[in-house]
Amino acid sequence: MIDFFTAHAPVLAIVVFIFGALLAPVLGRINNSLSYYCALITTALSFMLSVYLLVSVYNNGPLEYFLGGWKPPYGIEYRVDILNSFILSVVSFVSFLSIIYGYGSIKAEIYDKRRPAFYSVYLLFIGGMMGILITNDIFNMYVFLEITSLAGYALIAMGRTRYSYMASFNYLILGSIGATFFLIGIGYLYMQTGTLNLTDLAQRLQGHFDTNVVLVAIAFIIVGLMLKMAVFPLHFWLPDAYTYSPSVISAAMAGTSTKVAAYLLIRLMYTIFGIQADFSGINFSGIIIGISSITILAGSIIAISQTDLKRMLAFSSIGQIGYILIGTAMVNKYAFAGGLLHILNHAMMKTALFMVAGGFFYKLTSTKISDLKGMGRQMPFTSTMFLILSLSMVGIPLTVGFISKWYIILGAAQSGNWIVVPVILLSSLLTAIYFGRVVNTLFFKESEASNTETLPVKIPYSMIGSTAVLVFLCIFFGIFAYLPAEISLKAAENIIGAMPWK
Amino acid sequence: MIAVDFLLLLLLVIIAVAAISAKDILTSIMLLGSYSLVIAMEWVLLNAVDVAFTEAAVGAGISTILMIAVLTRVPRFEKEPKEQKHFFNLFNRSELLALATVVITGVLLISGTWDMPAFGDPNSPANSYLSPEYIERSYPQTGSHNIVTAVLASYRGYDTLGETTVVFTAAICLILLIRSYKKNER
Amino acid sequence: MKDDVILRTITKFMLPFIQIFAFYTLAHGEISPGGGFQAGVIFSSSFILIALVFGKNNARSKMPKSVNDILLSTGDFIYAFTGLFCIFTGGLFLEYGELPFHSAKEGNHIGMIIIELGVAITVAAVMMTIFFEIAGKEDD
Amino acid sequence: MIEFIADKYNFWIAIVLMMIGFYAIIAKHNLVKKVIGLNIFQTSVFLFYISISKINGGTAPIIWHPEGHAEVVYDNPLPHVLILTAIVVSVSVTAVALGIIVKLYKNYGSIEDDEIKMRELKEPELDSK
Repeated sequence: MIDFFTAHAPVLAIVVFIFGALLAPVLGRINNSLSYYCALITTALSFMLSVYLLVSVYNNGPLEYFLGGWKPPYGIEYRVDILNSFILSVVSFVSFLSIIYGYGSIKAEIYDKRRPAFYSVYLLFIGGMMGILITNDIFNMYVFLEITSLAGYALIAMGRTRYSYMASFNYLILGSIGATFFLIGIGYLYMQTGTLNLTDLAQRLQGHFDTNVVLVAIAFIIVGLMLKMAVFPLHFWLPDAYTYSPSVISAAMAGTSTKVAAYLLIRLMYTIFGIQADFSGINFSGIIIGISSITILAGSIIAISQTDLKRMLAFSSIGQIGYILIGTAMVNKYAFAGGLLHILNHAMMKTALFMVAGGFFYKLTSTKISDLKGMGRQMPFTSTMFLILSLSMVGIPLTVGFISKWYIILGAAQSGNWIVVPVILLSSLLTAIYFGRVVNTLFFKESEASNTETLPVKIPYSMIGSTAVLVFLCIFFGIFAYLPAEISLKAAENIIGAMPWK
Repeated sequence: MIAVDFLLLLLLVIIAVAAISAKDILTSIMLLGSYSLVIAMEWVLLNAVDVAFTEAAVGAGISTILMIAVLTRVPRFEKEPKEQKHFFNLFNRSELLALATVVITGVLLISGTWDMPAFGDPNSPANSYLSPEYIERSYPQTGSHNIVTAVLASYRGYDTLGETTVVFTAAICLILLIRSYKKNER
Repeated sequence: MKDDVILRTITKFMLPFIQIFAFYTLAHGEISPGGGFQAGVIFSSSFILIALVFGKNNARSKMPKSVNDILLSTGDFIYAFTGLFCIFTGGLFLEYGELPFHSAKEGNHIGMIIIELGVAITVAAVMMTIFFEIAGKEDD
Repeated sequence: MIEFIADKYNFWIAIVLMMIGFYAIIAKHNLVKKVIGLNIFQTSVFLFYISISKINGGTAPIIWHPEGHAEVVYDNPLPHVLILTAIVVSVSVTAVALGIIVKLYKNYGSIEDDEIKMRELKEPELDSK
């Protein structure tokens, strides 16, 4: 039985989600809570399989799995290396914790007859992302990208306000444009190479980098993915989507979806396009560093002026995606490891922050910053967690936020990208300003009489517990940083060492 | 052959322009249905019979019906935008923005076709790398006469599992979004 | 349109042909254009036609919500389970050649037919669900 | 020159069609119109893919006589497969978009995005579902 799981772990880690999503609505007909346990078991199983994959890949090198037994490039291939098994573990862990958190928050926010369908769509949302992460076939990526996007649209629309529908529709339009651009890019690449397998593409693209076809293909794929990632000039959909969706979805999305798009970009840049290749005088590395610097600063500056907590966190997320890109765009081992660590760290911090915001929403049915006055006294535990997370976001030593920034700055210094250092320092300062404002409201402002009447509700243990686990991990990995750092350094070595044009 | 091809493509451009400029959305939808049908004809001409069949059933059939079903619940006419028009009263601001985006994107895409292999070139990388292998192997390995079905269901069967999951996702999303359980729920 | 005699009569006459054509498309997917997806769409269109001509209530009584919802999952489940079954018989996921038949070729052939059936069931149920959910409440 | 145009015009017209659809997505305020534009956009991308697969003198990729099929030239089947999948994806996106439009109209009484935004600014409503 164990053999069965280990031999087929790559595909089982994805297919469990499909089975879970198919079973959840059927089980929901028998008993509503069965579908909840179905979602819980599915995400737990997938988390275990992902961790198994990570360990096995870390020790024994990359793993290949030929779906249908057809050898690539004829069939679809799954290829697991440290980079994607690391992100697989992060995504499945966040989704698992979110579903535990959802035990309390979904009950409050989603009408009970809708819950089986909700869990099913949630599983498809996560499963689609896992499918993108693990596959080595570019068209298969597109199919799974659409699964996760479609599920995402519906999940955002389930928020409490009627504007969630508009947020969801805007996301649908921009997301579909992004996906279609990606599809156009795949078409152009296919035209030039005749293959869809990434490894094969990388080989067959050698020597064609100066053709217009390939350049246009790369441009469209990058723009399409940046739309999905909400990089600065293309970020319109994200603030509304995060603000108006249910708490559990904001938490899960903040931890996963933009990171998966970032992974896609990293993977394509490094394994097939060649980020350093200086074709036709265009240096991709420089362009991406520039764009992400602007994104970091713009996201942080806009976040300062927000009046809604969830909206502020959403803009902060836009800025933080910039860190991941900037770290991975500098072709340097330490910077890459820093960017990769930031995927883990930001997933933990932002998910926890949105969980805390969901906790406030549970009690106040509002996330306006002005409504949070004096909550430090009424909800001391939640507010303290918020304080710790804010410190981590700013990058105080002994928290995870510090570790990833440290590695990125180290890498920037080593590779001579000095422009990155002031950007990161300035953005840390801005982060301190906007989180400081909220902390100030929480602890040092007297509450007004108007919002004390909604207070008898007690926040369920499932919500507090899952947030506390993340906060604990934020400190734990901040002190014992060598474990994730080791993994990401090895991933960085593998990826940078295997760049095709070297 | 080329003449028919060219005429169909010209017809497509006319239909597409008419579809997006009609003020009556029902007209637009019917034109979209005919767009799908004409494009299916074009695909038959290009020998993509399976795809043409699907497009005729889905694009011209199901999606048209779905859109008309929606139109029974929402207003039929598009509202005239109130924004001020520039350039001889032709475009308003959002249209100018759209025009600029579209022209840039289009020029970029067309510049990409410059050194593309010619249309119908049997030696282009796309047509000479994997496709002959699929054609040669599919019958002996799967026993299917239709190569498209063989590739769809067997060689790239996992994509098709994904595709089936996509339609399942769409249905379950709609159940989540629209199905009403409570009375007077909005 | 519920009172038009000509429409009603022609629809009744057409329905079996549409459904048989759907099965034909499914069965001949290996030899001619067509396959599970097209078959599913055509089959669902017969129910949509009933809804358009005889009213949504009538169509819903022929295809109740509960049956439809279960069919939604069933088709995709058949597909995914076939893939899993290939693992049990010693192959990789979706490796039909390992299904317990005489040869790999026969396994592939039959495997493809099974999954096409799964696709057809899911697609038919999905298209009906989408139409009924978008077109609104049953009684109008 | 003429040859160059004859070689490429299929791709160019596909791109022009894509851009017509793309224009409608950005410029139109009516949500159903946006979805129509999205459909035109995606379908035209499919036309581009199918144009890749055509081979001069080729025939549809269905083997009628397995014994002596070596002399026959078949069109490239792979883009057909990809587009079959993509068509399904496109109709799924359309269906979800239409579902959201129905809900928007129920909540706002309008399907013009500028009107909806205006109404939301005037009377922001929490907990209205």
